[in-house]
Amino acid sequence: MFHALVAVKQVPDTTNIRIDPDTGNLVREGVPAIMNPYDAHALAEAVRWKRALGGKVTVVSMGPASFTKTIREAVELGADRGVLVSDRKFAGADTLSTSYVLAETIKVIHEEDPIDLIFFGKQAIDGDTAQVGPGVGVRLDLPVVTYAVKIRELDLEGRRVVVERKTERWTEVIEVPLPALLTCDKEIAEIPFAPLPDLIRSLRYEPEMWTMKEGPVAFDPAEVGVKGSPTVVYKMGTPPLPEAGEKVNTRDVGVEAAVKDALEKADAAGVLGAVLAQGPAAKEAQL
Amino acid sequence: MKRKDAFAAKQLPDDLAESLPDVYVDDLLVSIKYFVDEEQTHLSIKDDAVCARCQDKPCLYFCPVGVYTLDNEGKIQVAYQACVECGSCRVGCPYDNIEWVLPRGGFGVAYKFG
Amino acid sequence: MTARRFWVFIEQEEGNVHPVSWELLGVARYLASQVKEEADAAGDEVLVEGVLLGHDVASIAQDALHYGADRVYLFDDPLFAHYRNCPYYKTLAQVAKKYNPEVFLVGATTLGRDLAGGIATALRTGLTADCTQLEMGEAKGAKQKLLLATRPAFGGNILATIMCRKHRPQMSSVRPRVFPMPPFDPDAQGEIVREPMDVTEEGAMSCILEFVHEKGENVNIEYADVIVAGGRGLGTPEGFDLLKELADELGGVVGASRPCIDAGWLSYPHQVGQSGRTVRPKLYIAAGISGALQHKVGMQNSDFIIAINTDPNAPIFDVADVGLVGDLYQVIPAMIEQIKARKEALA
Amino acid sequence: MSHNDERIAFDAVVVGAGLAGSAAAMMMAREGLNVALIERGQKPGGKNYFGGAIYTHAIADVLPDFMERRPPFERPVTEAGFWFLGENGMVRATVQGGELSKSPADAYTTLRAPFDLWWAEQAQQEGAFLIPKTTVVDFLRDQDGRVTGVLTDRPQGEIDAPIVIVCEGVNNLLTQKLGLISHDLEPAHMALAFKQLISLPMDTIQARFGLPDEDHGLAVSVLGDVSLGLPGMGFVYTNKSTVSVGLGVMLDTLVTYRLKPYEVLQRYLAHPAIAPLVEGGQLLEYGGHLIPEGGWGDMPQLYTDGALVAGDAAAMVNALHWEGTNMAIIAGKLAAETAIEAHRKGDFSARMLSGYQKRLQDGFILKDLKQYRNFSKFLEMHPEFMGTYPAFLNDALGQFFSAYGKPKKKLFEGIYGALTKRRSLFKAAGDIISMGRAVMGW
Repeated sequence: MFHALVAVKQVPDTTNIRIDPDTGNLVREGVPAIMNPYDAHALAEAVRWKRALGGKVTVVSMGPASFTKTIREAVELGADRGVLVSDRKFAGADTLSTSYVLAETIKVIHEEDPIDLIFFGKQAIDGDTAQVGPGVGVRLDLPVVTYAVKIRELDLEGRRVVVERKTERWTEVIEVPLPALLTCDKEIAEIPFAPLPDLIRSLRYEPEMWTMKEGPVAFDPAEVGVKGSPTVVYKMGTPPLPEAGEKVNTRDVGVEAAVKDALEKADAAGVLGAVLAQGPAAKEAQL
Repeated sequence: MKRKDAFAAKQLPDDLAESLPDVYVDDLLVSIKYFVDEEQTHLSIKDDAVCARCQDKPCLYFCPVGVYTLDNEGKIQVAYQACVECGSCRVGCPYDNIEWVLPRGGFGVAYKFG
Repeated sequence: MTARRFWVFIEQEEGNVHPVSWELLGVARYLASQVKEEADAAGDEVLVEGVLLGHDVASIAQDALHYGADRVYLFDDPLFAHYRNCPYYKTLAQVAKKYNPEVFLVGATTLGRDLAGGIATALRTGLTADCTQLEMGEAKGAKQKLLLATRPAFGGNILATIMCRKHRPQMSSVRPRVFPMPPFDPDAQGEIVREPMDVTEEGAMSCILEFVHEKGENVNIEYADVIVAGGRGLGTPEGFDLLKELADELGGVVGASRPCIDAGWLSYPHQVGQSGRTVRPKLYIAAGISGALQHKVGMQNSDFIIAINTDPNAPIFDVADVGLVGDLYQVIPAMIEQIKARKEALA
Repeated sequence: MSHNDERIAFDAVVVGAGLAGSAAAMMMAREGLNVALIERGQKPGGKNYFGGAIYTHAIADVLPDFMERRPPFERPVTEAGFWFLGENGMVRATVQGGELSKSPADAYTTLRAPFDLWWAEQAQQEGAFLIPKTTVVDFLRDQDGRVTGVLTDRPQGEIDAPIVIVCEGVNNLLTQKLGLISHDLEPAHMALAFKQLISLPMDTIQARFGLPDEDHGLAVSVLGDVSLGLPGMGFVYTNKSTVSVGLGVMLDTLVTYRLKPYEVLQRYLAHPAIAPLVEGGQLLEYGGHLIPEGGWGDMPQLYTDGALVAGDAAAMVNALHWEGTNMAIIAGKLAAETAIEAHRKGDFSARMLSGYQKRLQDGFILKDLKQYRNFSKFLEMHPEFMGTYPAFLNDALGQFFSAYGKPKKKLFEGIYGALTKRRSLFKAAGDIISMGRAVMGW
């Protein structure tokens, strides 16, 4: 029997973020909260293997009670059990502290029901740090494979998994012993359109809620929340607006003249001459 | 069955036509939240030949989010991702040439304010 | 006298150094200069140092000195021939514990991001990922200047500046191409320190079976000098053929905005923007790209930007040095002809 | 865990968690029925877009203690009426105080996404089971063709129910599938409404719209230059810290004149009388939605064996008064009462369900719709209400309030001339009669 654990995060949909022009603050009103898309793909892969091998998928998330929505969504996508680790004291946690809370939680789940494979998304779209997954791997002393795009082989008997991970240069095929931790890119699996019975089950599902006081994990208060976080925000701001250059309408001056003018300006800025002089060599100079 | 002559194009008086500003519709679309169904479209042209014969191609204009555009070969492109599911194209196409269904559950426009 | 060490991880694979490593040596030198006065007053020494892991990479260590490192710590062993998460992070955490650097910078490449989180967690210190600005600055209550690491968040809509008050090293992963390359100093002197290693193959917890190279062209858009990028305004995927022609004339590569990638017109490595690559070419030509924020953040640091769009209100014009309002199918061919003419004139 | 063999069954299915649907689900759940409320959006409200304001009389009808449940209203409507836009200026004809100063107010400006979500939550509190992210695509039927449930677009997506209340909204494809209406929507009977939601500081809204505080709000219909004189009507609603500015234009007009809605809207927003009101505001959301303005003439049959139809799907909209939300709520409620009675009697036949029609006739909905049945045709026939008269009003009042140093007789001649150059007095008189016919049912 296969036991997969998937860590999920609920995030504001960053495609819809807006900044208050007066205060420079993030306006969260009306911004939908969604399951981090990379996590959803990772979950889909975990569920796929569960269905192939038999077993179960446990989902863990750290966050406020509103994250129940995302745990339910995980159940809709095929998770069997959902644990939400939630406490006011966790607020303000940076990646180091978050990886502590998740690692401690996963240890407890593992003791009661040994885990074969842990799945993370490659990063969360709100923070984009890509650190919590590897951090949990280090804390649990597990092999970590980041940017996983495919699980080639999952051998429960032989206690090994063969994973394809994509880097800027190539795709690496890597074998690691189980249990292991993967952080997954979207290509790992398509998110299925859940059958109606699964959706209905998820709507009725109540996640387990573990806090500092209630629940089976003994968290060290010095490691959680702001106290357990080495980094702090110094300031927040909005990116400066670049200055716009000249705009020429080709209808007014003619295409030839407009292009000529543009190239002359590029030349004057010193970019064109360098480029033309280098010619084809420029390409080889690149990696 | 719709009659084509019911849609015979009319011209606005010049001064009114000129009073309409150019609007870059993408600037408006960024304000709309969508859950885009990457796997299937809910809008399509039934028969490209019908569009090719359509003189006025009003869909290029009346769609409130500019879903319909012409490509370089003069073929209608359907950017279903931007659709707000109002139904205007289904009702307004003079030739009933748009296959229009609702997006799959959970997909499509998701107004934040309404 | 204590040493204030500014560390840079020198990233290499198969003997090829990722240029971000040199960029970071430049940044580290800049940061070191910001604490010079403070350090002089306290009688401290300020050092820029590189850390290099690999097999038969001594010449790279030498290069690091030319790019500005005062010293390079070198781990040269077959075990490090290929990058692997576990042996690398454990080794780097250990050597960091030994020398206690003040700042530790890693390139925000796939390799660097894989690695940085491991080191930081092992050292139980703070890490700011994917930074685009770095400064040493004063912070309330801090005796010494702290690393102020600025990174875009929430899809590039805000910039957050993060600091790490007590824990050391102060770690950052830094995006390639946001900082300039430092000059190569052929006369640079420095020290290469070979470090003993403590990791075994058994402890590596992984085994690389093979490397699969992508078929087709190997796009390295981040380091291209010229990028000719297309957007939805091309109308059809064939439009890229024309852009390719111009890119070839300029010795550059073709890029694309997200809608084109989503539509499958071009493969992902060509994507420029927040969810794609950050680029900083000498010349960036944007054809039929509207200029959504997510695209602009990926290319606005280009040295010179020419934008072509039929829509005079397209936001791409806000970041362009020259904006051409018109049909790209007229403008690009004209550009190709004029470039050809210029090249002939040069020859 | 396999659910494959179990059939999913409810006492009733409501299609669409909008105003009609959630009202129907609320009523049925309150009576103890096991109700599935199916919504195709991520959550209720996500597909809905309106001006707009919500009328409280209908809400109170379903939920007498609604104010204690903290509905996400924006502002009470304390000033309402018409603005007539000329080319450069406007004439305002609004009313405030009196009937509009009651509490709770007769109407509140509202945004649909939060409101519909709240409205559906009230149904859930009564025990209705909300199934979001699921699109109903067809019906289940027995061998005699009677509706016995719905088919959704999800795998294993069948739901059994002896009664289905269809509140699918304006694009009534399911209603058409039931055979309750023989034709698809008519462009000439549909308005395409589109608006921008613009954020402004609360104080700025109060200052610009002459509202004493955040407990005062404005809701106006805007005529004239707003729609280029073509059949259509604009609107402005003040919300707490946003303003809803948009317009509805008949779809056939947009089609035949090949108008881009967002250009028409931008022109409206740039109008000299409107621009200062929204200046410096930030676009929060743009969107569009069809309104079935055909009214009475476009109404489908409202019931069949095992199914009822309510809300926009049944063209329950009063175009002149921008009413539709209240009708939807009441119709949802009446459909629910009919379904409850059907359950009591164990009879879901069309005959039994025809009680829905009777209930509607006893209330205001069908009466109003019948009375206004000629209104949309009226606008079609008399575009001058959109162009000529608003322009005239602007000219006339503009002249009246300008000194000019002319004798008063001349002034009135000028005003008279401003009208007659646009339309003969005879025709003007005729227009008024037609308007009366359309609105008052003369």
